[in-house]
Amino acid sequence: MNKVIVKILLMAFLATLIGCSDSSNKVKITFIGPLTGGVSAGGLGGRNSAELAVRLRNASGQSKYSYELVPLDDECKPNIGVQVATKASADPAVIAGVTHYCSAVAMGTVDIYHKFGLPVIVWGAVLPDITYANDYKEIHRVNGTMINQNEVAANFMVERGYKTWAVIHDTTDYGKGHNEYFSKSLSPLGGKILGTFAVNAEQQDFTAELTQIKRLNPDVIYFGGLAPTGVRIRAQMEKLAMDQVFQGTSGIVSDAFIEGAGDLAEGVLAFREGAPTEKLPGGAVFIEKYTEANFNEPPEAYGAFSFAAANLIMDAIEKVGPDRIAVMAELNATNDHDSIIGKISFDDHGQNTVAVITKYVIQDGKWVVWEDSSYAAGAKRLTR
Amino acid sequence: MSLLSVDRLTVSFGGLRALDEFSFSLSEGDFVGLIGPNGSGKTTFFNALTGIYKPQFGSVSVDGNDVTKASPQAMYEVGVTRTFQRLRLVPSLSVFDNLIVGSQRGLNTNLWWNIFKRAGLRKKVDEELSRCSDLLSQFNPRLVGTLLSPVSTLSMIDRRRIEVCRALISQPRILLLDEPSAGMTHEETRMLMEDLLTWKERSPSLAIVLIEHEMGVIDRVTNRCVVLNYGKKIAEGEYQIVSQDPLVKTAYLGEE
Amino acid sequence: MANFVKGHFLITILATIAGLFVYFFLHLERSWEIVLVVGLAVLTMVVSRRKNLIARAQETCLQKPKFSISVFFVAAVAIIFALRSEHFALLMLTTVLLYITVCFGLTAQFGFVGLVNFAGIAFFGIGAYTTAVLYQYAAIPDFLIILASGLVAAVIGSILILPILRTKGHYAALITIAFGVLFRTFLEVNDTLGGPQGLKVDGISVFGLSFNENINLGLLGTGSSYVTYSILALVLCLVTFVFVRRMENSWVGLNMDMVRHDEIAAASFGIHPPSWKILAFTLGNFFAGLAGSIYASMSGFIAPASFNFADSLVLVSIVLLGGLGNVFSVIPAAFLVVVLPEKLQLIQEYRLLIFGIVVILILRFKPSGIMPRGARRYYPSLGVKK
Amino acid sequence: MDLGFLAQFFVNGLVLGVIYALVAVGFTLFFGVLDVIKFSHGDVLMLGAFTALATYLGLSDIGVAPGVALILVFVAGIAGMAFVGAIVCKFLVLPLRGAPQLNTLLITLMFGTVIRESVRLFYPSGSNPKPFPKLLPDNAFEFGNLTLRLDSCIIVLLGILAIIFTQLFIQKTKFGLAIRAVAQDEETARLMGVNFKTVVLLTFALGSALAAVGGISTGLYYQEINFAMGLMLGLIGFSSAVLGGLGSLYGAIAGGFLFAALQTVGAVWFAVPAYKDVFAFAVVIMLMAWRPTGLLAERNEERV
Repeated sequence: MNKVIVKILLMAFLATLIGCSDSSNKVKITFIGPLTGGVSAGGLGGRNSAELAVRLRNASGQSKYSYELVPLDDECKPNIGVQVATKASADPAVIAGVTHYCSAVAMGTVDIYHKFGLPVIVWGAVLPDITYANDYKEIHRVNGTMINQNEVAANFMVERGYKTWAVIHDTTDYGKGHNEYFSKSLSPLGGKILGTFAVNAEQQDFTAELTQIKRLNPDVIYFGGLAPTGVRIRAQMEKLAMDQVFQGTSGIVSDAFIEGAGDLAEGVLAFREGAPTEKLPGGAVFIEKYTEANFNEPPEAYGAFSFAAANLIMDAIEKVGPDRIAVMAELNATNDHDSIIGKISFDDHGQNTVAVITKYVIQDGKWVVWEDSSYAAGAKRLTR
Repeated sequence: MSLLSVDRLTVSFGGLRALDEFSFSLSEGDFVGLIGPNGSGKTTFFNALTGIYKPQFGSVSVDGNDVTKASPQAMYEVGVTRTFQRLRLVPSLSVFDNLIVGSQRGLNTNLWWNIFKRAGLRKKVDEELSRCSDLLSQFNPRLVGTLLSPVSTLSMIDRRRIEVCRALISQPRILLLDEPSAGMTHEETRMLMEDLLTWKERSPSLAIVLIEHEMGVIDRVTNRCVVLNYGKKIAEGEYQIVSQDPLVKTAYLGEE
Repeated sequence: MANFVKGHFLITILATIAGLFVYFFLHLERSWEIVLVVGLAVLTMVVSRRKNLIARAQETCLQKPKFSISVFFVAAVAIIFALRSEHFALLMLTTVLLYITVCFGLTAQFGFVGLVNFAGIAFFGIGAYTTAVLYQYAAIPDFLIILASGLVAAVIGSILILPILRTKGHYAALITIAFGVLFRTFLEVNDTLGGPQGLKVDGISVFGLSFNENINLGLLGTGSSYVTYSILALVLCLVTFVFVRRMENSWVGLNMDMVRHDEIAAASFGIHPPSWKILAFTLGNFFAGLAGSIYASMSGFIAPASFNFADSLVLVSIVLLGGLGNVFSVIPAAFLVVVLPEKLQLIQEYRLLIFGIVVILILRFKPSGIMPRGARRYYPSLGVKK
Repeated sequence: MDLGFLAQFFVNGLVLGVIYALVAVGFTLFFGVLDVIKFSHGDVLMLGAFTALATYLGLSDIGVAPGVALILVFVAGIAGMAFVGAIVCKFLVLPLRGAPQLNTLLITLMFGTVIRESVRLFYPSGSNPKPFPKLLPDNAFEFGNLTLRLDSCIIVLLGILAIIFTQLFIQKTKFGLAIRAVAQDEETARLMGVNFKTVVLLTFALGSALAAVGGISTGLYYQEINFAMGLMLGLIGFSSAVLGGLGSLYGAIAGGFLFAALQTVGAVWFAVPAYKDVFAFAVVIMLMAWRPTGLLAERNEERV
């Protein structure tokens, strides 16, 4: 019987211990993106940028609150994304979130944010449905959607005289979305899609698909998917001596693609909404601060958006206080808000309008804006 | 009509005839010894009889009903049970669990009944418990106390006893004992045979076939014996007579 | 009489202690607190093992199964209410309860009849996908959807029965491994089932009670929507527990054990091994399907990536870590394997690594698991000296 | 479909088949001597590829010529994995003899997880796919619609050579004889003076070295490796070995090529080539129902 009493005393001790847990006065903001896995480069760049925004804000000495960034890893997998989104949303200390690089993940999590009433700003995912499929007031987005991206892409490619395409997409909502919007933009311009191939992002061997594409002999291979899959497809095209132009989407605009594909990356095209970071209104300052902060990873293509989203949230909290509902209302009312990516205005679906689409080509191991490249100047030629 | 009759039973593995046109018959109350050198087909015969091996040729009948191609389960149903040369008890299960498996025919294994009729199950378990302890106490009263302990805690001879009891509890008509003395001392073998003879006295209609290497045992307990060599029957009769058979001597006893 | 009271008292105390541990384990957030709770739990285990308290406690509970089960059930409900506003803790609790349910089924397959199923998560997934599809296309009561999900898992599992019965050992292991991979690949390439993107699933509502809304708990205020799910999972878990335990402690369990240990001896005593294998396999998959169904509507979203081969491994490891065949042991093992890595942010990134190392160590040095299986007890007082 | 494309599919399948066969031979060797499945095999393959990559990066830093680097890369991968294989055998597989077979399967599965996670966590940004250096000449020959690349041919040749070497080693050397003796009957082999433990360790080293060859070949072929590549290759290698019949060397080779053939047929047959794995694994299950102990293995009756 004694032992039982000892145990009860122990439990009571533990209970008191827990009663004394301190409560911090920090305002928590979550960051969700892929921190591990094939597309982690983009996610880490985004996290660093959001972290930078929080650090600068805390160091400025002018903010009412002290902020803390809670970074969570969605691994670019919808199911993991739903888990961490639930975790973040379920924590009452988290006021808002800078969330998602992968469209596939964002499509899964928007319901969670809506259910728990957590206002979030998407910083990288480009599928239109994320903001437009539902009328969720919690969801906002600072970057543009893939619609404009594909319009520009289709126009540009047709202008350059390409006539036939084969489409490979990774079957996620992201890949399917690109497939849909690109075909839509292409058909009025007279371009023809000879074949569409759904692949699995984790697939290793693409020779079967590529052999079939080789038979169709299109001018261009359009790839709707992310960098790791893109690298494999580009490398295996070489196995089959295919000289098609490789046209990617915003999902491959990442240093990881160049690192993975090596020499084969030369001449790969891709399109992305928003100006290149260094050409953004606040781009120079951002790059300077980012370099000063000495992060291990580069900001990558969407770092500036993540930075802007974090700042937008902190501005709202400064104004209305750390309360989810108030912050959500404040974010919805965003109009002509100054940021490093230019003026941010949300439409009634929380979507920022981003007019500029940038065309990229890989030249000498770098993503170069088309207009500045030797290809545009005629010094270099694409494979077809 | 004989209880069991086996006619020209043949079992072969690839080209090897492990059992070659073996004929044999058994009446109620018989106690037959099955002897022969290693690999002469004794265990193969048991396996063929209990449906584990399917014979290529020949026939087996029990009470005149053909059971040549019957499954092990069907052979159990007609009352043929056996022990194994290498013990086939489950060491981690209790003595009771091991024994009661022999009683399979009398157990209700319907899932619904087992899950929802717990009172009925409990009554049945108690019945079977007392049946098992009765059986054990006939064999060796000391064993009754071990009824709920795992078999792994028992000595070799006790495990042999349990295996024989498992066969007996099914109330067989034909009992096949595959070298029960393997791994035991002379004294232990003697004790086990005593137990067996005591049991046999009480149920005189039980027919037993015993595979055994110790000729003393065969001599003492059986009333007939069959000698196998290379899968063929080379002699049959009382041990004293058979053991003088020159064929048997050369093949088995190694004498000139 | 005194003994009787003492027994009940002891069980209540046990349930309270276990309940408090689970509550704090789920409630606390900081790593050092979690480490403290787990350390304390391990300490309690070690001390009580030295004094042979665990065996005595288990014995006491086994003798009064109905009372123990109701007390532990009440303790579990108390935990759920204590956590009523903590969404994430409840989500984890529900997940653990569902995993435990699947592992009960796996115990019947692996622990009783000896069929190792490396596709456990696939059957869980079949249940989840059935639920998702039925919600979308069929207008049948939600309660029936759960049941149907279990049935579909069992029916699809029956495709594997023929190959599994014909093969043994590693060859049989290959069948389930191949099926697990096949299932996941199929989901990924199959567009109508959402492909790698996955499917959204509506929440359950039974008799007008929507499981996805926060619920009013009267005096206790508003509870998280997960309260209802965790209670549903708890009930499912309890029912399967009682079912599997009763099955173990009956002629069915006996025959299954015989089939696992020695098919030839079993057959020689009239047992038909294939029937028992089919029964255990189908039943286990049915349980997995039921659990998968609730999981799908609780998480609101399912994707092929949730049903990886690695997840099947986690399930098999839970069964082995606890102690193969011991139905109770699944419970602590599942808590450790599922919740601990979630809780320890420190080790989160290293969780699979640490998990792998722990399983290796246990298999190497304590192959019978943390709570080895005890003897069969056909009824509570069997073998108790009167 | 014209002949050139069919030939192209055939060539693609051939390369896959060689890699699968290399993995499957390992499985069958381990099973032959110890009746165990070492499921960390696929991850050992991945580790072999990473070891090779790290070696290459180290070598190129100090400016070693690519030709020399190629040889050293193979040496490092093979030696490293042979060592890992022996270690796994000594500390995880041999001590578990006597325990249920599935425990060995699980412990090695878990060890595979440990290797995989370690590479992910401790190799510099190990969760990202890594470009593998192009060390083989990549001249391409065009025959109509068939493109034959020299590096693919070299990889096929190399794999076949490795398998032939293994076969000769087992058939012609004293050690091979010892391996066969142990595989036949452990007790007798011991009695005849075979050092059982050494033979088993050597067999595991040999099998794992083959996995390293497989891993490096995969890297050279796809020019990309990642920490998770071993999981699927291990599963496929295991399936191939079982399909052929565990313990049979020819069975493993046949199984490897059969699996690659199934995938290729699946890819040509279905409108969505991604169904090829579903198809291949479904056929594996069906074949197992038809031949429960594999296509080439003897049926052994259980002793009663």
